[in-house]
Amino acid sequence: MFSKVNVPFELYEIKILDADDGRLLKISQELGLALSLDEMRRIQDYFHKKGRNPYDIEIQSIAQAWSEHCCYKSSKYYLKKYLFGISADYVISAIEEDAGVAEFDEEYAYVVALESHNHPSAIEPYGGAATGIGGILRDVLCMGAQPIALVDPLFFGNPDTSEDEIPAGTKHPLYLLSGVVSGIRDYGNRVGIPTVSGLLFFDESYLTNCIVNVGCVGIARKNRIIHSRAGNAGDIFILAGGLTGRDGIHGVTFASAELDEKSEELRSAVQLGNPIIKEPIIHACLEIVEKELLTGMKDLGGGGLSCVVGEMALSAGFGAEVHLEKVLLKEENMAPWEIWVSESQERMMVTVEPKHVDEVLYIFQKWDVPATIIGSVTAEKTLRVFHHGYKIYEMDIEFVTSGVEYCRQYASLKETVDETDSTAPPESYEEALLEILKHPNVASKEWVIRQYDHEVRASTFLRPLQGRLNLEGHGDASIIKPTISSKGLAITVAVNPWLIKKNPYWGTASAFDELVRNLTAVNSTPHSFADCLNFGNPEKEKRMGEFVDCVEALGWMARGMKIPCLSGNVSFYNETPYGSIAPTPTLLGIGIIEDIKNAITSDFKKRRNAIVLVGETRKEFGGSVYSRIFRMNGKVPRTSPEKLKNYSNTLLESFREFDVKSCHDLSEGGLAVALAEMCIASGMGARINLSEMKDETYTKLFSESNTRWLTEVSERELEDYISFFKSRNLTASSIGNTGGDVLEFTDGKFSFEIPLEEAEKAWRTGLTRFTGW
Amino acid sequence: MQKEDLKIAVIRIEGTNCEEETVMAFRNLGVFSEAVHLKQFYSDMIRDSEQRSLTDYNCIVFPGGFSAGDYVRAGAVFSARIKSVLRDDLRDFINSGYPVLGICNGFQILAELGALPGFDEDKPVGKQEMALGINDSNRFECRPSLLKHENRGKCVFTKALEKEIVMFPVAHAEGKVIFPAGKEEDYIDRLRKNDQIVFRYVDAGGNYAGYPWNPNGSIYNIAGLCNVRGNVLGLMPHPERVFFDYYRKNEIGDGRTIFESVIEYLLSL
Amino acid sequence: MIADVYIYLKEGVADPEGEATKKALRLLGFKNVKKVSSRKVFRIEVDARNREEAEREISGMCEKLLANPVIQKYTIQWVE
Amino acid sequence: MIADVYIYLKEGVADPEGEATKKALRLLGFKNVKKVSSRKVFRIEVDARNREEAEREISGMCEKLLANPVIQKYTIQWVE
Ligand SMILES: Nc1ncnc2c1ncn2[C@@H]1O[C@H](COP(=O)(O)OP(=O)(O)O)[C@@H](O)[C@H]1O
Ligand SMILES: [Mg+2]
Repeated sequence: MFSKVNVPFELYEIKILDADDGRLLKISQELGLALSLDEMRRIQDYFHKKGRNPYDIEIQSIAQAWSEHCCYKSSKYYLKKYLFGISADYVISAIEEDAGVAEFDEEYAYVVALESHNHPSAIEPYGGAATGIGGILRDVLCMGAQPIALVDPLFFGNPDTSEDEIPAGTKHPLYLLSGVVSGIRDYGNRVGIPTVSGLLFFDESYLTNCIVNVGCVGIARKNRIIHSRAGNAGDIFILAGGLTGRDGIHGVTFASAELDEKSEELRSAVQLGNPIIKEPIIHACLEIVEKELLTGMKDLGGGGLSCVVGEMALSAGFGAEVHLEKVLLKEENMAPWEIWVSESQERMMVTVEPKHVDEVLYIFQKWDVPATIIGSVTAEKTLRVFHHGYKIYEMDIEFVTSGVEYCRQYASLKETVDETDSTAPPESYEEALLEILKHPNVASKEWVIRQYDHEVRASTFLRPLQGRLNLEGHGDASIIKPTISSKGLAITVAVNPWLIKKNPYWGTASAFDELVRNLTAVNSTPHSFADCLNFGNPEKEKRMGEFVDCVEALGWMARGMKIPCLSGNVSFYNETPYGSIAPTPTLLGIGIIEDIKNAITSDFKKRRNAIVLVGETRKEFGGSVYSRIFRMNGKVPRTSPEKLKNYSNTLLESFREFDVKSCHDLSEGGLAVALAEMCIASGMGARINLSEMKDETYTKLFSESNTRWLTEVSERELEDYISFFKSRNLTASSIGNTGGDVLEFTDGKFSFEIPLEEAEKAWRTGLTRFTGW
Repeated sequence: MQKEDLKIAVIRIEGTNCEEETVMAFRNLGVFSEAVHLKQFYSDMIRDSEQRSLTDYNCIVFPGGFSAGDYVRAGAVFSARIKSVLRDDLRDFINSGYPVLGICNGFQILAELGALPGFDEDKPVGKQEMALGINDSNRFECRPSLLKHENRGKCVFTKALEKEIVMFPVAHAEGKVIFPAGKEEDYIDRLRKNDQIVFRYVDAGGNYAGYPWNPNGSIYNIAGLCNVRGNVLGLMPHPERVFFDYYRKNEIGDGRTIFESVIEYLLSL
Repeated sequence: MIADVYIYLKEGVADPEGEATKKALRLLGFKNVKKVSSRKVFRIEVDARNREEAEREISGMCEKLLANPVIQKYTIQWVE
Repeated sequence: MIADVYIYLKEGVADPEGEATKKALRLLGFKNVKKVSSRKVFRIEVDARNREEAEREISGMCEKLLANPVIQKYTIQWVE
């Protein structure tokens, strides 16, 4: 099947020309290519035309380029159909590159990227998560942007899983959690970019597949945006940063297959990352960008050199020539194909006009960042690779890089979901509320938030924790002030996999609703979003059905709201023999606030102020915390872009017209939890009267209907505030007052109360009872 | 000295990461300030136009961050490198009365350099006499901290500070002030007598308190101290992060006075 | 019984701490340093009836908490 | 020549890392743990003509960088 080529290094010819189907598959398997028979046949055809067999480096290179991870072969069709192309005049670049770009103000643009790092984190949580942060920083950096904030939505199996429920080869959720958080902390804090928002969600479906998503936001001068493409024929490729080693070989093909017990042996796909190389790379690259010395820049991620050289050349309409022996190596005797596909961390590729090469090399040297010239851009659309003078690779760039696309079969779940309501009032309201407050999905996330430096760079103006010093509660979004102007960027993440597991379409629409609610709550105008779509095996119709339903819902909401999707990432194969993850379309939302001094926080400000519920409550318990704890069935909350838009705009208007003191959106746990969080953050109780609303008491308290917020206004403004919504045919009801040291609820004759202290304790210890402190 | 003549350097190496906001704090007050890589003071590979000398500046700051990854010990690598290339220059700088500020990692560096507590006026960079150890909680924590200003007038960085209690946030894993075992009381007495104590951690009621108000377990709740001459200040909390106020108003923050005070001091020289 | 547990990185795993330390030592003028790698040691005192029992206990600690089996190895050395 | 340099805390200096590790081990069910203390080891390879020279070199590294005399001590052990 293979024959060694007579050269002074390791090179094999792969005999595919006369291989039959069985042999083609065997080749794919033995070389770890993860290519299907059809794909192998296409390669065979191509080399028939060339009249020769490929070398190992050539076929490895194709496998990288055609992997699910690099070319989105299963998802592209549906993403194009539903999600792409939502236009807004402030979009500068959407979807096309490593990160999306939109206008921030006349001078600046912001950059957004969101990605998964699931498989590496499941195998080695510390290094996996750390390199995830490294990778997402590079995605933003390569647009020429200064990274200004990180986010980390995380999903694990239940923290109370007992040891004997854990399948072989799987690690305990708490072990994974602490490893992942330490990895993000040690990397993010060291490079000095604040981690300002995230998610921590537990569900049994993540037991064998934890989900680690990381996002980054950056800021760049509009006229300095750099693209991931070469400038002109004759430009020089300079590879800068960490040295190239055997680590991370086959990362992308690894990400495009299911994990199993043996996955741990794929250690070469796991790396540690080195923040202290990355930190100077950021400075060096930004200095080079500022001095306008380069024509293109791209980070080395999945597929290593093989992907980056091809993509940079092709998207500029050129070819390239690379001399592999110039690449600085960590280890001796690496085979050329290994050098070509290695995914060693902390590397960037820049293209530079010959006259600027010396200056660029000087800047890298000044920052102690190793950098070398490895090749050049050529006019002809062919990629040629040489090693010690021997030509070992020659293929048409278009053939390699343009990849494949599938329109996979799928089975939509829209019609088959059972949403019959089987809910009932709790036996004890007090206990039900405490039980919900201490559920780790609801409870305080302080344990994570404080381990991250969320205010380095001194531009975090609204923090993830808001309220009394050292006794804060949860905010809905963080606000960063990226430039000297007083304009701010609100950053939040949202997704509730319980809703989506139950009903992918409406659950995803709800995630979008939450995204908009969070951004609106802090008084920012929703501006754009990025998504990271984590799903099971797309070759299974049901999994693909979940995917298509989610993408359709996302597209419907986004288009209706006219909020563009700037960038995204798809992660399939989050599935093991033990099951697939709940569909998890994580969203990262960006809002704009014209003047940060108008930001609104979630803690109550003053005793005896009025509390107002904005929005409509229905009996919608499907996937809610209440129904999960008490094992009931129900309907997943509905929403529509028209309604959401109406409420969000009106609420923002109300912030201008009235002196609204605090605001918090209603999400998991409904009204009761949102209220408790506002009380805890301020150390102030509340007296609530629900009589004005219809429905049963437990629906009013715990239903998770979308498009709702709680606000605080003075008694003096209350009446006008309510009429303001009524006059626009929207619902707002006065439900009580702040003050006291209990949470008191009255509904007609029924009433109950919980001491604030008790609610606070349940909420503050809900997560730390598992994590230890 | 005139405001236009003032030049302030924030010194960086790989891993320092609060230099930009620290530079901005000075620039916002209309003073020239720049981040300077340690290599610019000594390395041959640096071009002439980028070479610097400590004597170019009137004030230097060691910023927060994770210099050299804080591997080995927080601040250890940075301070060892300063000792090997800048020791004499730094000694002369301090001896001439120019101010030096170390924030967070910068405080760790000044402690490692032996510049703090700095009891001996003739040896402003000497042997190590204190350490900033791992927090009692054994973890990195980012949280607000309240500081009581207790300096009676020696420290050049707090002369203009009128408030008795200020809020500067902390973000570190190694910030616990430790003095040599058995000499703690003696050290604290000397610090008090010399007016070297600048900030101590207190709770919302203004009382000396334990965790989380004292976020790291520092002895005597010490958050910041200055040398015997008053021109070197090290503190764990970050004044540059509250140049504007902590809660979103974009107005004057508690940290601003640190920078104003030192500018005032320099103008009086 | 007291044991020293040595935790170190497996061959081929990047060691940013070791590398940073080496770079620093060379900058300080120690030009003869060839390689630096970092390790961690926990000195652990356990109550156990005999060495086997203690060894089993300590191996358990390494596997569950102290070492990360994917990237680290450990050895146990008895102090007393 | 290769040496292991052990950096450990002086008597009387608190060891939050050891304490936290002990606490975590006990939470995991290792009830017999009596005490845990943490140390740090650097394995250093130097070029030197003889052991004395190497020892001098390595002591220099400890004094200049690896140990903080206020809280730490060090010992050197030769591996080869
Ligand atoms: N993994 C994490 N990293 C950083 N911040 C987090 C993380 N998990 C949660 N947070 C923060 O905790 C707060 C509360 O989270 P959550 O309850 O999920 O928000 P929401 O109110 O939008 O449902 C938010 O500010 C969020 O950004
Ligand atoms: Mg919210």
